[in-house]
Amino acid sequence: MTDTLPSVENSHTVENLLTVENLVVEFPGRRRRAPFRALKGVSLDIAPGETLGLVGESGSGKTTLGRAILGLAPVTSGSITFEGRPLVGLGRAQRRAAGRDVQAVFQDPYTSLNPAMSIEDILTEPLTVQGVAGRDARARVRELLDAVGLPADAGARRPNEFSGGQRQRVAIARALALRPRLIVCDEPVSALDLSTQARVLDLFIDIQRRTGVAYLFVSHDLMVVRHISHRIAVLYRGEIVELGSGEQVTDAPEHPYTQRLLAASPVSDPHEQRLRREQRWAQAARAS
Amino acid sequence: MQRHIRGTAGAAAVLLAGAAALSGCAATGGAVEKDDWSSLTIAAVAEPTSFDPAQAAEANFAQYYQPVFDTLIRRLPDGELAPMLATDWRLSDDGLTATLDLRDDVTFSDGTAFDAEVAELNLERFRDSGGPFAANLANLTDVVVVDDDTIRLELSTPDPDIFQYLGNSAGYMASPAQFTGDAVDTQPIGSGPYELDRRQTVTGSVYTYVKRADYWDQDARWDFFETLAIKPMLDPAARMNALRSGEVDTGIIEPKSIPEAEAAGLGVSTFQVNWYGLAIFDRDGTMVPALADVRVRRAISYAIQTDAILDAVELGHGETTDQGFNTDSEAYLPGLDEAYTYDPDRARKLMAQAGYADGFEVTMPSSSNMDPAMLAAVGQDLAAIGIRVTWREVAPADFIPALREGKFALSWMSFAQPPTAWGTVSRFLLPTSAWNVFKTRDDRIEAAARTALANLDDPEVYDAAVAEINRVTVQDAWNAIFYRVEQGVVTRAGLAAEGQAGQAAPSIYNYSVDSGAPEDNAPESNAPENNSTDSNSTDG
Amino acid sequence: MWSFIARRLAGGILLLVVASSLTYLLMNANSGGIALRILGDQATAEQIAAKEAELGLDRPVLERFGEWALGAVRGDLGTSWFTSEGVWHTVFSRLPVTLSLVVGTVVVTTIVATALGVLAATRRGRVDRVVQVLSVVGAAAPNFWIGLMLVVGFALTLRWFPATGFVSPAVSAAGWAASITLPIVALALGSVAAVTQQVRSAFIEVEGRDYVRTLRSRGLGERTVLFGHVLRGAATPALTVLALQFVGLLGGAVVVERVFALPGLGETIANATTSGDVPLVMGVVVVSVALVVVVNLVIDILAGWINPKARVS
Amino acid sequence: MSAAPLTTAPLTTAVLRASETGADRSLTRRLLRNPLGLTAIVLLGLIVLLSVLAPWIAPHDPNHVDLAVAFDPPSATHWLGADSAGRDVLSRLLTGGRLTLLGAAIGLTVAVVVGLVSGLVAGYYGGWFDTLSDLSTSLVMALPNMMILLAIRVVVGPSLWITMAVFGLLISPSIYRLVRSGVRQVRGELYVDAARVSGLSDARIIARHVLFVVRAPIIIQAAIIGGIAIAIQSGLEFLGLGDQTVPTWGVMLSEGFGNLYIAPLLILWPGLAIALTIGSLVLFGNALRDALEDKPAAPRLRGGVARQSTATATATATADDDVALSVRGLTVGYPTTSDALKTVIESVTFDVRRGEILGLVGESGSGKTQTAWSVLGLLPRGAVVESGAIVHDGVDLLADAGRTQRGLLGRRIAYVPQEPMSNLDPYFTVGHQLVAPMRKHLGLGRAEARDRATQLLAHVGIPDPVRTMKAYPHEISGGMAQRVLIAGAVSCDPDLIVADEPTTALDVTVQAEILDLLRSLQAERGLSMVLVTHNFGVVADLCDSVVVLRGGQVVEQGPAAALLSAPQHPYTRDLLAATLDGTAPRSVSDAAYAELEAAR
Repeated sequence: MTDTLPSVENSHTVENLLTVENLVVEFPGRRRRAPFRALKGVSLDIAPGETLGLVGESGSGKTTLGRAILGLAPVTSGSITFEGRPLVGLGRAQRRAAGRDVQAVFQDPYTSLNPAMSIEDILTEPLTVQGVAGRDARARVRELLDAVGLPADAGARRPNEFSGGQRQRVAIARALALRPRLIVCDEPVSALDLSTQARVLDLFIDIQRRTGVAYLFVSHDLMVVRHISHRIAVLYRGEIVELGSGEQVTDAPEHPYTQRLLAASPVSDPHEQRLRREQRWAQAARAS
Repeated sequence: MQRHIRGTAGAAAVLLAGAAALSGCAATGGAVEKDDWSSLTIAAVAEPTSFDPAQAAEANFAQYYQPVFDTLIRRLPDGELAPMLATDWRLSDDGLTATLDLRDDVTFSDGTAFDAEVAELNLERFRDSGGPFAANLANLTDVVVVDDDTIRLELSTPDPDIFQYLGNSAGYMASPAQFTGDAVDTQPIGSGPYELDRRQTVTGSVYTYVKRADYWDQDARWDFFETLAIKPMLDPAARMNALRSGEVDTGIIEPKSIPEAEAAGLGVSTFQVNWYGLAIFDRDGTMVPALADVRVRRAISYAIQTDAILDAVELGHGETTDQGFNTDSEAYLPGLDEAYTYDPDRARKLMAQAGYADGFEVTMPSSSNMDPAMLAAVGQDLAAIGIRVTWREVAPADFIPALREGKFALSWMSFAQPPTAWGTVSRFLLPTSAWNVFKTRDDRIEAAARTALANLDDPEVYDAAVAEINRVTVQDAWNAIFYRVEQGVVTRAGLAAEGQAGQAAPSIYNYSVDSGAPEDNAPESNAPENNSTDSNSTDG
Repeated sequence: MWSFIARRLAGGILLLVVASSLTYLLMNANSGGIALRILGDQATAEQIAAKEAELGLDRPVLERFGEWALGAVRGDLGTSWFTSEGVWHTVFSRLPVTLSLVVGTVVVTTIVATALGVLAATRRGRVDRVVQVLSVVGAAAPNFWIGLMLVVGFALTLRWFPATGFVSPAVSAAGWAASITLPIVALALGSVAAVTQQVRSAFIEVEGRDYVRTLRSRGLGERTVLFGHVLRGAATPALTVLALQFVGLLGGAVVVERVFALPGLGETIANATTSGDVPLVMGVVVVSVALVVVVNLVIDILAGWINPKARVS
Repeated sequence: MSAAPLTTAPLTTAVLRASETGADRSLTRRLLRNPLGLTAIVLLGLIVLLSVLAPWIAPHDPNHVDLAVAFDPPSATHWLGADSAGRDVLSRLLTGGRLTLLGAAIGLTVAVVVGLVSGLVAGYYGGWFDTLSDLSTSLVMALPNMMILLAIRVVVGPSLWITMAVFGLLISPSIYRLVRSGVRQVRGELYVDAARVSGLSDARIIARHVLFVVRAPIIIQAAIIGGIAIAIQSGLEFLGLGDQTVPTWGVMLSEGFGNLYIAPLLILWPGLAIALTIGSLVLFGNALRDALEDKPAAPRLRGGVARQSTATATATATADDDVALSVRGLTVGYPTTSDALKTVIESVTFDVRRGEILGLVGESGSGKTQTAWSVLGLLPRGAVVESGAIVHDGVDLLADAGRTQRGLLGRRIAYVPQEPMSNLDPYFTVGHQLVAPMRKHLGLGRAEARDRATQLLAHVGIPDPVRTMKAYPHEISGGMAQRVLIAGAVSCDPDLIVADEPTTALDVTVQAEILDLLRSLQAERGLSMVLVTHNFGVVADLCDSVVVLRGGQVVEQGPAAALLSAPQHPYTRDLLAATLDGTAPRSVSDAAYAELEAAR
């Protein structure tokens, strides 16, 4: 089914950073029930410096895909290769080494930072793993804080002294600490207020421009994904139903599901929203 | 702050209120009057393991068997022997043949008649069943049925105490129907004044006996009760509480509870049963070489401040002594009560003479059924003459087995003083004695024992021989005996209980309902009687 | 549902097997001196040897355990070494005592702890502080100590209750109630302290849940909301604690049984273990574990009844 | 002693959850600020100190026997009197403390080490070890542990130390379960995922992240276990199963019992020592738990609608017939540790006309939900309406301490909550939750109410209403649950609905359907509605007028169309600008990328 997707061929012209092929993830069923198949053979790829948006509703498997790439979800079959090296089927320690160029920013800025640690500790943690310590580590922390627009004295404080947007900046800084090539962003702005969300998105874009890092940007919000992604994959019940450029997917979706998704996303202009609503009703009428 | 103060203050208040109630209670809450004496409830300190008479234990256990089983001979409270199922008995001059005339009008509660053949069956069964006291009839070679109401016991060796045995467990007569049934352990059938009512009996909680209307001895000189209930109450505090609240009518208590019982308006009578002291088992020095030296053993006797211990631990209820023979036995020598008085200097001198100026190490068992103050005092007194005690805690139930198995050279112990001299000799002093754990031999003792047995018909020679045994054991300090302790029997107003010589708990014949005030001085008399096992140490 | 019960029962049987084998091995690790203890201090060496042979102590432990287990499966738990009485008979004559105590304590605890816990959770303030103090006192005062104070105060001085002993309910219902009142009070103080805390915090937690606000928004009366809904939500954790209390009390009642001279299972097992009465110990363990299995099953079913999510189809 | 010596109440999940967020420094501070906690710590410290120093501060040799002074009452030489052997009670109490605490410490150490290690391994790795340890845990917990202690004692002898070690083993499941559930919870936390992604080894993650979370709960549990250990010790010693040669408090107590009527004070001292120690341990545990749950030390004010000033209310209450709801100068505050109230909404004023949908818009902390709850009278415990008025249909809802307000709830004023799944009582069927209010407010019979509820469910677009009536909340989807909640809200024909972010938790496609449903219900019933939302798209879709809140204050209000197209206040403008509507897709806006694409 990957072959039917229009953009796959294109991406082969550039050296891929990450390639996912026919990925299947199953979670064991409870009490002898059949296992739950969260991903049913997903293929995609990401080029260096590119943002691939992954959009879908709850239960579509979008978070699972991100976690599988990070090594946090079990892979049943299929392959994930990063810069040509496989990430699947490795031991714990090997996986850790292979995955250091893939980092993550998670959804909830309140739980993705250990409340007991100072910001500096949080940021040094990945560094010490790499053997960076002491003065070097502190310098790097200052650099990181600066990069995400936090004051230099933030290091001594704890997460609960920061707002949601600031915490997410810390999380981004942590992801950047190891100078990764790819960051998996799992709904990184959906818990944020509107104005904060916009600023954090701009930060993501800014960082990408400066460092050339690639993003796999997972979100349920088509508008957010459209704003940050070069290409967008639409995930529905564990399968990619549409994958194309941001423009194509959000302005002229081909798959009915994508169309439905687009029509359901409300816009803040009452007039335009009424049009969307009517369009949605028309779709629904056609469907039934 | 306020919140916390209330918290701790609350907790403290509860504690203090409890303590206040407690200190006040000794004075308040007198005993409850009882008008209806158709039933008697006894608190016991032991539980029977079997109702099979051949498996019967003695001392505290006797109360469970006596209601159901008559004995061939009855032991009166003062230790004298009286007729029961046997009307007359006599021993041949050589002490090898005992003849008993039996009653012919007795039936068991199942209707079976009692006769000489039944007696023979019971005696042989007792000898052969391996019960706790089977050894008492070990020398019984044959029981001859002379006629329907006469039997003759043939013995391999003379035994001065044979009639004592027949007044105790060996003399229990059970219906022969029992011996073939399978309820012999749980449903006793005898000729006694009561029957065990199994329906009202909960093992371990209450044993209920109901009066037999057709008991053969309607003229018996003791009081009958419609029902007799015996409740095993192993915890002394619970026993005391049950006595004070009137849930039981009588029971035995420790000497130190006597003031409390008296304050609560209960009648207390006392009599001497046990001696407390250090039993020196390893007199040959197998485990602790120093103990082989008589000077060391004497030093131990001098080292203990027995008077002070008697006062502190038993509140003075007892008499210091150094001999293990009952005051009423043939061997008793008043002078030996003061053979060793507390004299640590002399003790240390003796230790030095024996070459133990620097003392030695010994391991002794400690157990929760020892009074803690006793343990502490003994340890300190021994330490004062250089004997360093390492205490090893032993579970109460393991205490006696551990001693009998020879695991300790020396131990604090509480031993019953059998009413007859021979009881003490045969239990403790001969190489064959069960409690001569390390089988110590002494020619003087063995010779005197032979003399005694050869002169059963000559009291003068016999008494001198057993007295000699007493003198030798005290001189050689076989044990370091502290004192004879007084056993307290508590009764509610209206009830009197006579202590049974040499037996911790009164026999069931010894209770009488008294219309007047509770009796407050009971006999302390002891007479030649059967050997019995002490309550506190043996049965925990 | 049935398969759930069957599964739990199978688990219970496994538990019984493991518990009984462990206990048997443990009890037999130290079987010296038993014959002497049974026979008394006058016994001779030959008598002891004969007794040991009679008890089978001269044969391998596993062989004896196998024999015991075969008997147990057929429902024959043997005969006590020390009282010559059938183990079933002993256990069942003592079970009513302990069950009266334990069930009584659990019932009293449930009622009092629920009332106090709910009161503390809804009133807070002074009531809450009183409950806190009570929980500290209840936990801090040793229950034998409390028992003794109760005896002195209510049995010996006021004479409202008997100081010792157990009256079977078959003999006299009033006597039975009187005989277990003080022991239950002594036991319940600690249980109430523990469970009240649990009810209180569970109640507060549930009351803070979103659906309680929604229920209130529906205009349902405060009583319906608190007792119909919040309490039900708080019941599951409280049930778990109660089940634990039951198990603990089954053995823990021994101390109070001693104070009140109650012939219960606790006293039985305390005496049987110290004396080394293997058949009796095994009998008590088997019956206790079976009881625990049943109680846990009942608690699970109850929890399923309260909480549909925990229900198994 | 707890009645059931070997049981411990499981700690609430709240504690575990709380212990994650409690930073340790402030935790200690909170603990010390709590007078109960401080007292407990001081007492415990004192007890431990005295016990440790016993050999040096005891006035006499604790084992020196002086039978001459046996049972002596307190005197100048023996401050607390002498025991049955004339030993100094005070000295024995101090030495006894040393041994008692040492015994408890042994039990505690075994319990913590065994429980912690097995709990960490089982919780973090799961698998066969988890299954096995869970099995053995339930085995240990199902055994009457007192029996095991007795049996063990027979085998290994009456050593206090071994008994306590076995006790530790027997009680270790309580630590194990705590650690395991803590670890499982933490393992699912995003910061642990982040640490794993950062390349931290498991050992490091356990040490840095997991241990920290379970630390405080373990301390609480340890305090409880310490208390139980002491109680068990004294219980065994009371039964006569202790080690006479190790004079713990329990042995002293047991000796006191033996001489109860000669010297009652002998049971007082060790009893007091035991009670004080266990009591302080329990208090300490409670205080630590309170500190973790971060309960305000100050007594909570009984919350609700105790309006302090009604002056403004009557002055501005409008009698306009067309207005369904009028909020005037509403100010709400919460108590803080100091006596001052922290104001969360201030002088909020707006009107909802009949049949109008009013949007309350704002970011988190703007006070929009607090305003909604005020209208409903469902502010959390402690909240205080400082001033203002809420007038519904001409009636001042706050006039009689909220009684009127409560009377209207469900009948005239209804509520649609934010999170559908957590707003249905999981223990009751959907049907029950719909039927109960209808029977109460409309006086319907059971069957009648059921019929009506079933119809309602059909009406809100639930495909199989009969089956749904019998379903439990966990058996239906979030969208369905929200329909059920909406059905519940309109079930008693209210005229005002307060909907608090009714679609935020839903997927966009479901959100659109729910918005449709609200719209049609509003139209057909002429409902007035207060709709709390942060989403301008939702406002644009549904609302007639809008109130924009920031920091508890109204910044701007007006008709939706006007306000959205021409916001006046800079804050509103910023907010609207932050929506991504109408921005170019990145594939177009990113010039460099567009070139690259073009090159392909």
